[in-house]
Amino acid sequence: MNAFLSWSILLAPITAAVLIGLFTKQNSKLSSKLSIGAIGFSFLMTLLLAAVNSGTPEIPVTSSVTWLEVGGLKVELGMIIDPLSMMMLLVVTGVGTAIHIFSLGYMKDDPSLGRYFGFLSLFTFSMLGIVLASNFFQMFIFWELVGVSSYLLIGFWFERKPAAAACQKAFIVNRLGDFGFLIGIILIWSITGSLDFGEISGAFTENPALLGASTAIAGLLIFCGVLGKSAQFPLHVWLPDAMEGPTPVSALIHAATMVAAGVYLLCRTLFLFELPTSWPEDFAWLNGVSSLHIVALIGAITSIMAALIATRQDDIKRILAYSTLSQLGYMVMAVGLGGAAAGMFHLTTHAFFKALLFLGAGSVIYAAHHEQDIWKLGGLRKKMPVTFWTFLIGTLALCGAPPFSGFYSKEEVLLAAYQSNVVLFVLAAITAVLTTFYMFRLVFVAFGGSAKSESADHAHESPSVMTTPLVFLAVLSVVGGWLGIGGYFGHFFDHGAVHHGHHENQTVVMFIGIGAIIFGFFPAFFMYHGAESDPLKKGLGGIGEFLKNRMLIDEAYQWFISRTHEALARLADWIDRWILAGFLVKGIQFTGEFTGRALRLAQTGNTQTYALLFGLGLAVALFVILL
Amino acid sequence: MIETLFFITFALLTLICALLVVANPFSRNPVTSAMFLVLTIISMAGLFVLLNAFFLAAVQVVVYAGAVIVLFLFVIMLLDIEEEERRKLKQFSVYSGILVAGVVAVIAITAILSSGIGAYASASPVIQGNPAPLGKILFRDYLLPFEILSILLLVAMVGAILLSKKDLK
Amino acid sequence: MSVLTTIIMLPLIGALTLLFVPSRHKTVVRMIACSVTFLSMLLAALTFFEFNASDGAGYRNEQITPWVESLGIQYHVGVDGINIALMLMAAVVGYSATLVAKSITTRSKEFHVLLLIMIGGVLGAFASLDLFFFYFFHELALIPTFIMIGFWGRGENRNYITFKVTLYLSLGALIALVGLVMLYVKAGAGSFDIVEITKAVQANPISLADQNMIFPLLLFGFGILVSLWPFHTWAPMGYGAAPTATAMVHAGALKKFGLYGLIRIALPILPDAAAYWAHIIAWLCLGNLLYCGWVAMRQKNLNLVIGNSSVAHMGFVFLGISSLSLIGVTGAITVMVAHGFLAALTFGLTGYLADRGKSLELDQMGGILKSMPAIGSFLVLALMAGCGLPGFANFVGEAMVLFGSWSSFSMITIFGVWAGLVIGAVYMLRALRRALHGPLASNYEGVADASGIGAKAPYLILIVFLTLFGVFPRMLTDKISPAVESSLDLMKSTTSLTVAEKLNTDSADQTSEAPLAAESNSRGNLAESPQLESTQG
Amino acid sequence: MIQFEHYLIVSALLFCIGLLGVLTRKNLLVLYMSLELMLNAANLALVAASRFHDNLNGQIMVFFIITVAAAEVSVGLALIVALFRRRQTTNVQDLSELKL
Amino acid sequence: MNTSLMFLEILVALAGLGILVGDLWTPDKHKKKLGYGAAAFLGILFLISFQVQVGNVKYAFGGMYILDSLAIFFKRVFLLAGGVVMLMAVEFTPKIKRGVSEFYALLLFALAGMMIAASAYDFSLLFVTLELITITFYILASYLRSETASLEAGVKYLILGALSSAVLVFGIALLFGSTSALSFLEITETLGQSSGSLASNPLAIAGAVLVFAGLAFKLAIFPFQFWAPDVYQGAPSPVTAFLAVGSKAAGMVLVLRVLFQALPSITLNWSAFLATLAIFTILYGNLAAIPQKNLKRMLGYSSIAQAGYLMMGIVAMSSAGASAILFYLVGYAVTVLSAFLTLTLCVNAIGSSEIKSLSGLMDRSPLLASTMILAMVSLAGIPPLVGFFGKFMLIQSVVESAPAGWGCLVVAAIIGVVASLYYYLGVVRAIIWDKSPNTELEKIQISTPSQALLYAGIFMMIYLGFFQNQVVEAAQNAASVFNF
Repeated sequence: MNAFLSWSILLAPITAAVLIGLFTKQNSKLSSKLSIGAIGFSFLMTLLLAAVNSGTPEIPVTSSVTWLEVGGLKVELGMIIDPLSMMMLLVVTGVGTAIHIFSLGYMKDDPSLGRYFGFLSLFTFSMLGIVLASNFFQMFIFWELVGVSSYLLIGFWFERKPAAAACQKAFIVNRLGDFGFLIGIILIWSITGSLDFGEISGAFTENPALLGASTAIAGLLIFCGVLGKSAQFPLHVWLPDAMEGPTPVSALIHAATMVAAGVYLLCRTLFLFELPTSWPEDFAWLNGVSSLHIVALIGAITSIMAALIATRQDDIKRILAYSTLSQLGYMVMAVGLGGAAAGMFHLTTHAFFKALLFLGAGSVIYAAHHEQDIWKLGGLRKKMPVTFWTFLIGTLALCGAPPFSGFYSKEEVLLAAYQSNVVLFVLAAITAVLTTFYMFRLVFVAFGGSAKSESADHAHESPSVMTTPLVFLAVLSVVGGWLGIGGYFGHFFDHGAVHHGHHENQTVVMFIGIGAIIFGFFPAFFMYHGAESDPLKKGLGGIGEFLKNRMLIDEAYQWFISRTHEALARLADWIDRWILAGFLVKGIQFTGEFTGRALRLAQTGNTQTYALLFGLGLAVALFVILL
Repeated sequence: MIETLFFITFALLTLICALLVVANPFSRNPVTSAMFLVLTIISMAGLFVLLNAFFLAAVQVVVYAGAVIVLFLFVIMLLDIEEEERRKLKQFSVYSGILVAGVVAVIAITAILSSGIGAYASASPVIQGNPAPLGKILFRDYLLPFEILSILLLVAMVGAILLSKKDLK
Repeated sequence: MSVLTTIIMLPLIGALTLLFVPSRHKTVVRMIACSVTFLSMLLAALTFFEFNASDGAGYRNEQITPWVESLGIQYHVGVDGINIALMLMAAVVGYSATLVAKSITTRSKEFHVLLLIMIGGVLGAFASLDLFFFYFFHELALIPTFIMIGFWGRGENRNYITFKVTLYLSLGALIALVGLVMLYVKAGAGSFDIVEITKAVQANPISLADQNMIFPLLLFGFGILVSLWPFHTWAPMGYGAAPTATAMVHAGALKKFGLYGLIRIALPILPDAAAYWAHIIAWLCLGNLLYCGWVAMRQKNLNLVIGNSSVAHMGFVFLGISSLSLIGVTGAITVMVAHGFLAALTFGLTGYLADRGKSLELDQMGGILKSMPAIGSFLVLALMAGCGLPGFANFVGEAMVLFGSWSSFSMITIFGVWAGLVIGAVYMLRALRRALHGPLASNYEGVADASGIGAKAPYLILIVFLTLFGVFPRMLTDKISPAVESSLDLMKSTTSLTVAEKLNTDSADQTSEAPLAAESNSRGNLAESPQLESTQG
Repeated sequence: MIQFEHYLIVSALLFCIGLLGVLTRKNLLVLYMSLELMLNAANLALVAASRFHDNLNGQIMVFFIITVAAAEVSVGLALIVALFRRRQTTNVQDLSELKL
Repeated sequence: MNTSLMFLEILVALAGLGILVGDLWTPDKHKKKLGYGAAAFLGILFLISFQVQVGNVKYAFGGMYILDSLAIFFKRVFLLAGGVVMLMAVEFTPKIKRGVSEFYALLLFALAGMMIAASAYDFSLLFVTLELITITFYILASYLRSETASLEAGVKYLILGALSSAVLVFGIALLFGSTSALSFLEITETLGQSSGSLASNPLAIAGAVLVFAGLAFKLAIFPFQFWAPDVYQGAPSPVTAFLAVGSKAAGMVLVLRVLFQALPSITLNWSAFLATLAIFTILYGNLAAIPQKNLKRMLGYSSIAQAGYLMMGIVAMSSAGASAILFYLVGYAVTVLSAFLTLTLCVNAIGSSEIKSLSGLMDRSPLLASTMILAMVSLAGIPPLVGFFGKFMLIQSVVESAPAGWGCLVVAAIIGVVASLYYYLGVVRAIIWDKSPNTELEKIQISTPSQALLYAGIFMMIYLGFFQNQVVEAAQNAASVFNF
């Protein structure tokens, strides 16, 4: 039963994708029905699966097929159904369904709607594959597939140059992360001889020193994959650009699901990070630092950096994108600090409210005829009430205002930080302040005040096919947090990495959290309520520009790449052109021809020269043979 | 002793005349070369006689001096060739020619001297190169080459006629 | 008569038949050509799917016909796991190339004759178990290649390119020929039959000195044919200039000949030299993987990007071979098969564009995906497969190669991963973006897409096989790995112990321990962990 | 006492003199005469060998050589005549149209 | 006296005489038919030659004439070449103003000479037949005496040929001087006796070198090859073809007999020397051919290169090497004859033997074009054509017997083949894809016999490329006369 359900969850979307790709691409109605039907089916099956298994808290691998077996390399396609994956399944299919439906309205004028839904189904399939994966190899396969479907969706409007550039960037940056991921997989396989999560963690339980000196290295290599997919510093650069894709895609992939895959992977492979850390000799100076420390640090850096940048963005989607980055940093930090449950909790609630925010933004953009600059919007509160109220709910949830879902999960994260590392906690708190600030800046500028452009002036509420998902997600954003009360997420991790129950700590953290909201809200209110232009523009000066230009990290990449790979490529090309193809090949050719021309000079046409050479040859032959 | 004297005389005559055929410091006229060739042939016939090849000595004089050289002279006259043009001799070709010929000579003489071939030779000859024994061998053992030579001569005849005939325009 | 002979002879007989068809009957020519290659493909597919690896090692569908007995030459064909997939691949590529050849208008009969000869030659080379015929069939396929590039080729420079390709490949083939002849002589079997030679070598291994003389000849001879770095410069140019169908068959199928030769001949028969030279192959393959990847990054012509990437992919095969491990070599063969389909697909598609759009300069391209959705999406699929995306057979092969080569050459494997995942993605996506994305280029205005199943068929067939083996890799690997295993076993059994010991001491300072022991990845030795830092060589 | 070697030396010298002529003289006719000298050197060696080995076969060979030489001369001279008619020259250096 | 052994030669010579006589009664316009007749006659003789069964070695004229499998093998090659050349000559007759029948007759006499040379087992017979061949070729090469090129070729061949004859004769004299014998049988015996002291006698060795040089001249082996390009270019095409095939094969059979049957005890030590010559010959011929623009001249250089490859079989000094040579010669004969037949027909139609002038041939006559292409590819030694298998056998024989310096030899062979592709493909390029400068492209008319011959040539090049067995066995059978 479990096997059937899990397989049908996985295969429904790919069936839809294949059908659309092969047959119904031209027919957008049928395609969209197929795609929505498939994810809806998956959602229902997931619910069914959850219902079937509600009694049993712990269901491991349900089914597996040997996909590849050569010598010591055995790859199975398996299905892990445990609370962790169950939760992810629900998020992916649930939020996914909402977004699929929303797309129907948002994309209805697009001529390539069939293609769009095909890609969407492909993405759903890949994402479900990641969630269900029972081993590293399978995880990597779907990891890559997620990457490519993200590529296809970002580049959906490929005839626009920025979209074409953005999808390429997303893919390549993801590949950088996968580079480490794959090496990590190979390393772990070569030592343990297995790829299966269960077997490997079993082996580690038996012998925690199995990885020897490379424990930390192995963990960090796996973490590389997380860096790419969850857009952690320094591989975060692709995510803001990815907003070139259609807004529902941003909601689904770049807010709710795909970027969360990294956090999911971290949780899935947590056993690897919890091994006693040891470094190879060359890295001995790192002794004492565990790989989890590095994970947490990266998460914290990402969250504060993204929050800072978000304050200076004007594009509604970009603000949300940096906000996503920042929240992902939270999650990773939480996992790194031992709060895997908190991370997962935040992941779930974030999926709800961030999807909601993005869809809200989509609704705005749709209404404002693809105007995305917040300074050209304004006054939408009256014109689009449903969108406004749902958006506000999302904002509050994101800021962590009680009793919205974000409050609970954020509090967990902050608590985890507070308990283990004060520095990181302070960073997280500042991030929370900034979060409130930039979110309300967005709300005040885009929805408040008066319309600042014609397109905003003519905006009116979106059709119900779009608002229904908004409402649905808004409800989830409100109630989603109650899931976590009572430490539901703690059950995911059998070894109980979360230390619950320090009530004093909890209270302190709660107050700090709420304080952060207040500290964030009022500056935003004073600065942006009814503002026509950004007062911070001049106020911050150079730092503002620095933030606006995304801390020049893209430029740094540009510089670095042109100094390394482009230079190497130029060198290789030069060698190829001039040394190998030119000097050597042409040189040999020239030598041949030259020798030919030189040799035939002996052919003077003069008989006596020939006779002379004949005689000379004879003399030499006689000399050689006789003496 | 007498034989030695004759040998030296004829050998020297042969070589000097041959040299004069090839490189006559006084004349570059082909006729002079032809005349010295006759002398070379005749002194060689002398050597043949010393070697008991009486018939061949006669053939040598008759065929070479009497026919071949005459043919040469005939052609020279026919073509009315004056002295070899006094073109600037290419020094290089002359020196290299001398060098090559010299080297071959040195190698050949070294080979001959170091071969000790005299040890294999019989000092007192029994057979003499008279027509009778020669004819017997020629028409018994060497009939096939002889017949082929007849074809060769036919070919030469046909060829000479074809080549030297005037074009009929 | 073996079914293999039928598969080989069908195209050749087709070529012969075409000679007697008047050239004005173009449809008849097309019909004959397509039907013989189709039949050939059908038979190859049947043989492939009938092939059951569990029947044990050894050759199936064998046929031995004496040829020049006094020289030990016989016509001997047969398949095992190693070449059955290659046969299928070659037949499929051949059929698809024949379909593509429809676009040839001038002297189309002659083109088809040459194409069929080429296809027959490729099939024969893969099926032959006799060194002479193995070589003979390969050369049979090469000559048409040259003429086709010269006469039907593209570009101003094709004259020079034809000569370059010809001389390069002939040089490689001749070097390999000398190696094969030496192998014949030194094996002392008095026969060119691979089976016989193998038996003879098993009983009486070739001396190390001789092995070390023959192996480099084979390696570099075959290496030139496969565009092993630094002998690769003919390939991108050649494929750029070749007519579409020719490039498909050559890049797809014919080029695998050299690799097949290394795996079939050099490894099992010359085990000691193989172990010794594996290090050199491993380092050279970096030239393919990294260097050619970089070169591809700089190219401004789509065909040159693809050509260089095709060269770069060969690096994976060499890496797999050099690992001398079951996983690595199986992976190498899988890559060969997958790359066969892939190369044919990409060159088929670029050929389509070049024939109609006139320019493959990336500056003058753009927006093709919008105006030509079918061709555009095929090309996207091809490029994606080219950067090693799961779902396509390439991924399986490359992954296996990387897994297999880790324990022998971990540093090189890291570079391989970098090249495959990052550099590959960079140049492929750049090309994709410039050619397919963005606004439509003026060159391509009004260029028709492939419409109808007929026009799409050649590409669809290739994509189907590419994904079929990508999604169900065991269809390939279950056939390949037993054959590779027995071949590697043979290799181990023919290595004299003293030699192995000598190699061990020799290569102690090299990148790894004895590569012969490379296959130590079984689950049994969990405790034996290669140290990461010790691999820095 | 005159030995076989002495005759051979004379013959070798004669051969080299002929070779010298072939290599240096420009007039085709003289050049041809030099070739005759080379053939005669062989004749001398053969006759001497015949004498010292007591074997008439060498003399037969000489007989053949003389005949062949005659045939060669007749063809050669005819050719030279034809050439002279065509080109008005007997200088070997003028024959260098076919080259390189 | 067993004259019946040599009935083939006698018939050929008689045919020559018959043509000379028949010419008297044949009106000018029918003289062409004499050539057809002669060609048909040679064809019949070729077929008859397969009826000659060679069981044991047979001698005639006191051991001077030998009939063994080697001899009959070469006779067949000569007859085949003679027949084809005769047809070529018929095609060529429009260019010959006078003496058409004499031309045929001379070809037949030369052919008879070659056939006897294949059986020569005595230095006197060797010399005489060789002179018959050579002197006939002097005349044939200068046959177009209205063309200075032809005359020049004739004179050059005359002078250098006479020089080589003189060297050969002096060599024979030295050998006779040291061994006191002219017959191969006796010489082998004498040299083999006395525990080889004679075999190491400088006089005998010098004689062997001189004899080898004289024969190498015919084969066009470096450094005795300089005549070849000039003469090939200047001589009439059929004569060039006959030089390339007949004269070379005759030289080869004599070299084989002299080196391995008459003087084995001397020449078996020569492998390094011969290998050096082979290397230089291959490299010289192939490299110098690269810049050539005239097809005939290029084929001249190519024939030098082919001689170099043939030398590889000699260097191997094994029966495998000898049989490789024989197979190679057959393939070479088929290929070169096809090439020259095409060339003759092209020159007749186009009026030039420049490679450039072949452009557009594909349109003007696909048959000629494809024959020429196949011939070039076969000469280059690429499967599936016959040229490949010959090279394959040669390389195999060298690798197998591994004489001194064989590595360099093989390397040189590879370089040679690759370089040769460069110029052979140049011809192919000119034919197939170079644009013809003059646009008028009338079809070239080819007479029926020539057409048949061209088809036969194509067929043989391909057939022998695939089905080598019969010829290989014949070659091995023929090579079995050598005791290595």
